[in-house]
Amino acid sequence: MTHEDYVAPDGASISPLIFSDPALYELEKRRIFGRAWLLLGHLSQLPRPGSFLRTFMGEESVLVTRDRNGKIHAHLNACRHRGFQVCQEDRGTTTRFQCRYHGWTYDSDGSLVMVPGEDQLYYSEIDKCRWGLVAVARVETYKGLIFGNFDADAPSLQDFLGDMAWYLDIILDRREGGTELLGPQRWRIAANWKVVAENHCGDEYHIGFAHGSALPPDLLSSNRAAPLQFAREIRPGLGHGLGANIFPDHMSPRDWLNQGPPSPPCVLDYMVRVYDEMAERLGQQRAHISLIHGAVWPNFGMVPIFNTLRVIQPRGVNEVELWSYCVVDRDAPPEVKAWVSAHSTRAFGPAGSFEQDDAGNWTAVTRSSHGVESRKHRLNLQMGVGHEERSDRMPGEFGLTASEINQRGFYLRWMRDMFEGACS
Amino acid sequence: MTHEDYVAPDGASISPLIFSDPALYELEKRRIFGRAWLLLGHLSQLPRPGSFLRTFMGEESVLVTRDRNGKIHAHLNACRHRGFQVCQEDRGTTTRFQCRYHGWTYDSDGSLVMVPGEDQLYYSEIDKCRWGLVAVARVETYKGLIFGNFDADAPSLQDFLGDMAWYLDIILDRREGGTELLGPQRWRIAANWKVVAENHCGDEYHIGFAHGSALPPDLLSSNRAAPLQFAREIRPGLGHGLGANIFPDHMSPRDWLNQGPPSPPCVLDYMVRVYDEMAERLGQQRAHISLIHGAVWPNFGMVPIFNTLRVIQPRGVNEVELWSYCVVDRDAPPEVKAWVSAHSTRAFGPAGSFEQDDAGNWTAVTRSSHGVESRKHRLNLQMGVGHEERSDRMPGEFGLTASEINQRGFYLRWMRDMFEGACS
Amino acid sequence: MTHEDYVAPDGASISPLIFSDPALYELEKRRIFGRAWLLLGHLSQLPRPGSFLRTFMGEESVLVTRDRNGKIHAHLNACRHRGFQVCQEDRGTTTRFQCRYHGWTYDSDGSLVMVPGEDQLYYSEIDKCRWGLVAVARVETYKGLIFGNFDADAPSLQDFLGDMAWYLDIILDRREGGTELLGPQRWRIAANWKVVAENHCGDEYHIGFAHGSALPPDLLSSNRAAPLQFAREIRPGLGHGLGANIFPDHMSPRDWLNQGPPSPPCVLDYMVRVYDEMAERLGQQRAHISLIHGAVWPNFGMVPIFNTLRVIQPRGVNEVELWSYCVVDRDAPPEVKAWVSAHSTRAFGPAGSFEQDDAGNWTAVTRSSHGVESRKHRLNLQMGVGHEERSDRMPGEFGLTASEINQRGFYLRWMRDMFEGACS
Amino acid sequence: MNSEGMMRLLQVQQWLYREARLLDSRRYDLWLEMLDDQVRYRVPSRAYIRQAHVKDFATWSVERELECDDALALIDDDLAALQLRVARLQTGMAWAETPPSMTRRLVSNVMLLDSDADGSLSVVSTLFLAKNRSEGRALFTAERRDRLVIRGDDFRLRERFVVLDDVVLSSENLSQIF
Amino acid sequence: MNSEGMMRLLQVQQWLYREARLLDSRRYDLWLEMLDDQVRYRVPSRAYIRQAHVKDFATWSVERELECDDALALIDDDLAALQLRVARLQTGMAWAETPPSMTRRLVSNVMLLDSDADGSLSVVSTLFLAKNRSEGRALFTAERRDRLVIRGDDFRLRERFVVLDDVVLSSENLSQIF
Amino acid sequence: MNSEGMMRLLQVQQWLYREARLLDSRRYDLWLEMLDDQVRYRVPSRAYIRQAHVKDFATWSVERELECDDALALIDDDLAALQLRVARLQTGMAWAETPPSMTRRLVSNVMLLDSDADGSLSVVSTLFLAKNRSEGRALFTAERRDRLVIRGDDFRLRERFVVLDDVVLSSENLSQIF
Ligand code: FES
Ligand code: FES
Ligand code: FES
Ligand SMILES: [Fe+3]
Ligand SMILES: [Fe+3]
Ligand SMILES: [Fe+3]
Repeated sequence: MTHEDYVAPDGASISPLIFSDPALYELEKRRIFGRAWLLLGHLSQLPRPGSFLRTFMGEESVLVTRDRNGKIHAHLNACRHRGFQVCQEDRGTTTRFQCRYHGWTYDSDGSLVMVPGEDQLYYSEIDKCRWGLVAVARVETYKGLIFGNFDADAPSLQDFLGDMAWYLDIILDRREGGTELLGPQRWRIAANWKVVAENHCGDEYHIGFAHGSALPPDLLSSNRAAPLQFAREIRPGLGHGLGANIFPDHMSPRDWLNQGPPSPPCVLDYMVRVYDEMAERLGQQRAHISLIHGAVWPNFGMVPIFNTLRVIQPRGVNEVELWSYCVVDRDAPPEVKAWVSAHSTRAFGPAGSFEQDDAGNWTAVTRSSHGVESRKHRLNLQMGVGHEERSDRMPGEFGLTASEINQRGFYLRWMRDMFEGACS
Repeated sequence: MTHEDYVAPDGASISPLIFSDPALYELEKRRIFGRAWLLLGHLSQLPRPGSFLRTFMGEESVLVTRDRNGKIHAHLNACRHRGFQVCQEDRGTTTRFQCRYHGWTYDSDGSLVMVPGEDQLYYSEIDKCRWGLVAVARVETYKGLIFGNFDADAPSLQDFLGDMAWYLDIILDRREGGTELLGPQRWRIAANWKVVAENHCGDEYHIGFAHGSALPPDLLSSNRAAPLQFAREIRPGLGHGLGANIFPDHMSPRDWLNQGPPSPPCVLDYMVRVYDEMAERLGQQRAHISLIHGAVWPNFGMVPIFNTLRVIQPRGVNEVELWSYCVVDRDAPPEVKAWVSAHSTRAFGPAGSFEQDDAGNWTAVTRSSHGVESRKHRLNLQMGVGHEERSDRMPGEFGLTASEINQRGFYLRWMRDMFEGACS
Repeated sequence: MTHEDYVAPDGASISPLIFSDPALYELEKRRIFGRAWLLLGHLSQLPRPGSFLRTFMGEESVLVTRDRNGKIHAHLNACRHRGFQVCQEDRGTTTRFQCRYHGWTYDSDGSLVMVPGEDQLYYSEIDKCRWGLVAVARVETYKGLIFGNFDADAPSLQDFLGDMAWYLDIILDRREGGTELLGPQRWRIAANWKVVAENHCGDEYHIGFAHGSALPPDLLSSNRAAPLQFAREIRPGLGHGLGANIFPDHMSPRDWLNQGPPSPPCVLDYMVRVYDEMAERLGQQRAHISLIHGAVWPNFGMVPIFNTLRVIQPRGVNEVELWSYCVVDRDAPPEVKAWVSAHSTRAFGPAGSFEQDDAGNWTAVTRSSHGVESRKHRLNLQMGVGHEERSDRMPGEFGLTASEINQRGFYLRWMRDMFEGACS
Repeated sequence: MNSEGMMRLLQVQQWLYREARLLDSRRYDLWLEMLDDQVRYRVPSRAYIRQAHVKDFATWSVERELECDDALALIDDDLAALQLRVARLQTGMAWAETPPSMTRRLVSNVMLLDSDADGSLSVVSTLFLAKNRSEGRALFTAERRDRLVIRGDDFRLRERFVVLDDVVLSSENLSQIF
Repeated sequence: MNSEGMMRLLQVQQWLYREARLLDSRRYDLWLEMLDDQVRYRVPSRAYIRQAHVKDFATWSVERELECDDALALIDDDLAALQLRVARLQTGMAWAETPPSMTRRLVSNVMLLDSDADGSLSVVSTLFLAKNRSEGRALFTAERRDRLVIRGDDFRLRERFVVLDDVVLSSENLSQIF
Repeated sequence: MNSEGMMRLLQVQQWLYREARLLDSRRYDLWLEMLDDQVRYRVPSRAYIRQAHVKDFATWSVERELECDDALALIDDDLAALQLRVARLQTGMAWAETPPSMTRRLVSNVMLLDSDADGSLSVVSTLFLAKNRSEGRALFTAERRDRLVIRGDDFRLRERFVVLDDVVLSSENLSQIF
């Protein structure tokens, strides 16, 4: 099998090999995680000078800081002397990262500010300017979210997001005050990262079966293959994907809010108020869109219908660490925030009624992909192929309530990044 | 070292490398486990339409079913959509295997019978006939035992067994009603599969030492290198092997039964009765043969003297999962079955007085095979080389009570399958 | 990156890749551990004929014996029949190593003395002389320490030690009766062996920071980068390294003993008496030297200031097993031995106030070396480069109190052994 | 501890053992009956947060590592939520527990911290939970801080706060009750 | 539970602890003395069997996963068989225990289920057993269902049924007593 | 066992639980207060030593595998050494515990072996200790042999001897108290 066979030209079938080949994973580290914009966190997590958090880009430990002047930085969390991780905590406040091994000390802007014995032992011959922490080549933010990119020549974050930004605003920009993140919850799943990512990116199809235990019975009894009446799969391009309810113009927010699971009056009232603000900020069309699921290429997933954003951190070819956050409007009243986070964590996260069952799907698909016999057969991604549509009111291409339009987009982007004009 | 050096041309020495090289193991998956007839189970385990069991062929999860019409099938246990294992249990009864991820549903004959959203979401464009479960290319039975083979071009099961069948009948065909299987017991051992398989195939030599704690003291005091007076190693060819007591014509069953460990009268009486039936069915010669140990190439081991059959499931280059069954005559009285299974499990299986000590042998040999220094030296399989004999009453070649005739046959078959005219 | 870039020509920078590349580790097994003199133990551990101990050379299990005639042997701990480890204990007394699998039996000099069924089953065709245990090619001792070497063409142990011997004598030869070993303590650390070895070989720099919790506060308040006033790093060459206090001629032992942590009078008195004996045996200069740390290439580390010797047993590219011994003068009074071993184990060993913190350094450095981004940047070993000095009173080259002179020597030796004129 | 206190301690212990056995036997229906109407059941997330000074061991507390309330817990349930959790298992589509996990709970170190004026009991215990599935085994250790209310000869669980000892869970989900 | 019941419970607990300590100390000879002549000692295999309906938690029982009696158990011993098991260790050729494993048993969740008319006691307990050898560590969790007969101030084991929580044992053998 | 003995047993058990909780809560300062001035705290190394004959189970003893006293223990501390161990943690540079490990101790199988004439108590217990750090989890099992002296209603630890079940420790250090 040559690499051209990994993903069919139309994306409608793939080889299981891409979930299980360790050599491909090594290549992904460089060609995917070494080039894409990766989610690092949210400005609200770094409230003041000296705030820091530790996260990962691919498998690299990364230190994200707000320096004394309020500027955001991201650096490899590795001392330049021998590589010791200068930061050992998930978060906190400090402006001084002293390496524990020999005491080299870095400022929160990454510069090397102190080397023990610099004059005597190093004979004043060490050029401290050359030995600061290694900066992540690019750091940019989009409406509160902080992204990093190892590739100095990458397109801008805005260009990278493309039309996905138009949809992301529905979560991130619907209110003046923006959003904040709670969490993360973190757990390990023995699955290839792409299996998890494609699910977030485009899989509305699984909801009726995989999540049959969590859905209200009346939804189930109707049409289990496509339980969500107004839902569409939307492919904004560039490997991103999402699914959303697009409510008809004639509906008002109370109409659709009453169709979902019951919320307390304070939440309902809040949602209606948000609708008005959103309509003003983003226009009528976007105010009528409610995001269900989605993923920003390559590994930033989300289930906005339950207010969760997550990073699918790869941990080898067979494992991921899921970092799951709850996103809330910063200026929402406390009782709304409390309800939203409880509601979110009862559905998503490791103990959620939905997500409990997802892990088993992802590990099972990953396991199958290892069999030499199983690998001889291609997986089927043909749902809706050739039936993509466009709209003059919204960017991107559209599939039905359930469609594999987005998975195809995801794997075609993967092919492009992995094998087109690649030389690193 | 080239591959010609792995096994000496006469089989009398091998390189430890073949127990520890991961690349060889990858090749074995295709050239050994992708081509041989592998034991899947026994018809008695699938008593009625809808009965199913889950097992492995090499490392592939395989679903064995009896369909609505009573026909036996074996399929890869992997949904054609994304590969999810459609069966998650060891056994049971159903005619409907619904994938949990998105609900594709297969019949017990492997055909895809339901795809959610087939008309709407797939625009009726999915050809369900093309997307049934992947059938194991060949499934055949031999006197109750079910075998599968991934290779459509493999010889028939009968040809594959060759002269081994003549000896297998002594267990499988001695009574009209045939046999049934109890179990399996299952456990993991950190050993290369060939170390375990060669032991079953030909190792009578180890009994006196490795099993010194389990043998009756009088046996031990006589001749520990060859404690079994009437035993011979028998090589039926094609990589199969066995050891058996061949009792002289003048002996009667009570003569030899009284030499073994004491059994209760009901069992003794039963054995004598079986002797008569066996003599009638298989002839006098075979009625005088009692199988001690053996193995059908590549990984179906047995210790018939303690009524156990087992599959040595490979789990990577360094590990096996042993699936150990107890085989009993189907029409034996309940008290005989009860005694046989208790007797069997006290000797073999993870807590057996014999098998407790075997695991340590296999793991120790496997560990040694990893050392770069140890690997420079060849292992010795010379016992009885050049002294093989033939008989005009029984098929195959013969060694003494203990001999490495069968191990040599095993590794020569391995060489042939791995390196002769291979191209897959 | 070609292999020339692994270590800079002057040793002042290295690539983290050498800590994490599995292929390099495979090569190290042959080119480092297959050729160097490796510490096996101490004569005091084999007090009488039949005494044995089990240890490792690299990852090979090795059996060290004193035979019936008192001669020391080292053999691969692997039966020649199938490779079973003939010795399963850490130590004991026996002259008969009987393999448990089939009973082949070896004498404590390694010769095969008994093969069950030799005459009957093997037709007297087995040449027992050819099938003794595989001897470690070379075994030599240096002042009580036993070393082995797999390479028959290696230089003598004395040549291999070179000028390091002059310093080792300060521990091993200061008293007429020599030394003995207590222990080992054994534990696993997820670190590449070189990270651990370079630390022993040359890292005085880390003491003030990594061990800040274990140092007396007054030491800390002075100069944390170089807390030891009289210490020098010494590079005797050939990849060996050490650090030592070199006390000025005018000082007397009580002067420097009073500077260390307080010892009970019996120990202090003993040390002063040892000084006299040492001065007589080794001369005034060496009696004024007190070894702090050191390592004999490649993996025999020591912290003589706390009386510990250790072997850094590699266990794959990412792990070591540390075997840590306490070395004491054989003829020291019991109360001195008791104090020394308690004092030693409170500082070094897995629960020691110093060594508790070391493991984290080594695992952190090893982890960083796996990142594809981290690996793009070189580690800094420039401390004191170009400032090496010589002395006319002591062999080797000298650095300041802290210097990376020895780490550079260590990695340059590594380069030479790995890539110069190598062909095995 | 007087003999009355001893008796109470043993009763609580036996109650916790009974609870564990019901859960290991998958009798979630009977377990629900052990809960008080007002029950609150929480499992916080846990994180490593930079510590400023360390001299005083009182500042080394486990509490500062726990994320609950204003942060994002792993579980924060009331009775209705727990009932839903159990009802889910009965739908026949709760795949994470199909076939059901083989679990085993060791409850140890049971201590009665105090009794409130309202007669409720504050109990801490240590839990070791092994959860086996064909995919592998997950091991959990935790401290459980319970408040029990007395109902005649029996107790009801009013509050449970579970301090798991993991920052990143090594289990693919939390499909079981602690 | 009255104070007599409490005393009995503690006695049984101490008896189980003593047993565990004898086994961890490899005093198999003394352990044999704790057995009743009629002892039956069983460890069933365990399997995943397809469940038809799931609404009633009573059908989720562990029992349906256990393979014993008509199926193939892992251990099914009477006194003679247990004595042989111990005698084997004394032959000097019981390699699986040479050198002997380092084992540790935690016995927890001890409950007295009932006392029979004949005075025998039905006891359940939870076992956590760690078995260390140089090759690695095996961990077992299990419920043990025992029947003890009373002999004066002491007990004898009449019946033990061990529910291991493994389908595929991750241990290379079962060379120890549960 | 009479009811007095029972009470004593439960008191000792609660004392051990309290100790475990202090250690898991990192209150090393309060833990030091549980020690007697004369305390001796030892953790021997363990090794496989060839056994000559095996017929008598009394020769299978764990003792012969333990290396202490004349050999090299893992820990051999008196009060001053233990105080130093704790003081180290307060320096702000005890990196092995920065951030602090998440530990959990299960104390089980508590038995009173005897009371001495001087009123001190000989207690054995089984310890299961899980130590989690971001790098991974270390599990320890051990028997602890303690001697407690009675101080009014309370106890002080006079002697502890910890039999770890490892020959090669799988933990990168022993930064915690057993
Ligand atoms: S590794 Fe950071 S100072 Fe040495
Ligand atoms: S994986 Fe089976 S239906 Fe999707
Ligand atoms: S392996 Fe040693 S005698 Fe066979
Ligand atoms: Fe889902
Ligand atoms: Fe055997
Ligand atoms: Fe150090």
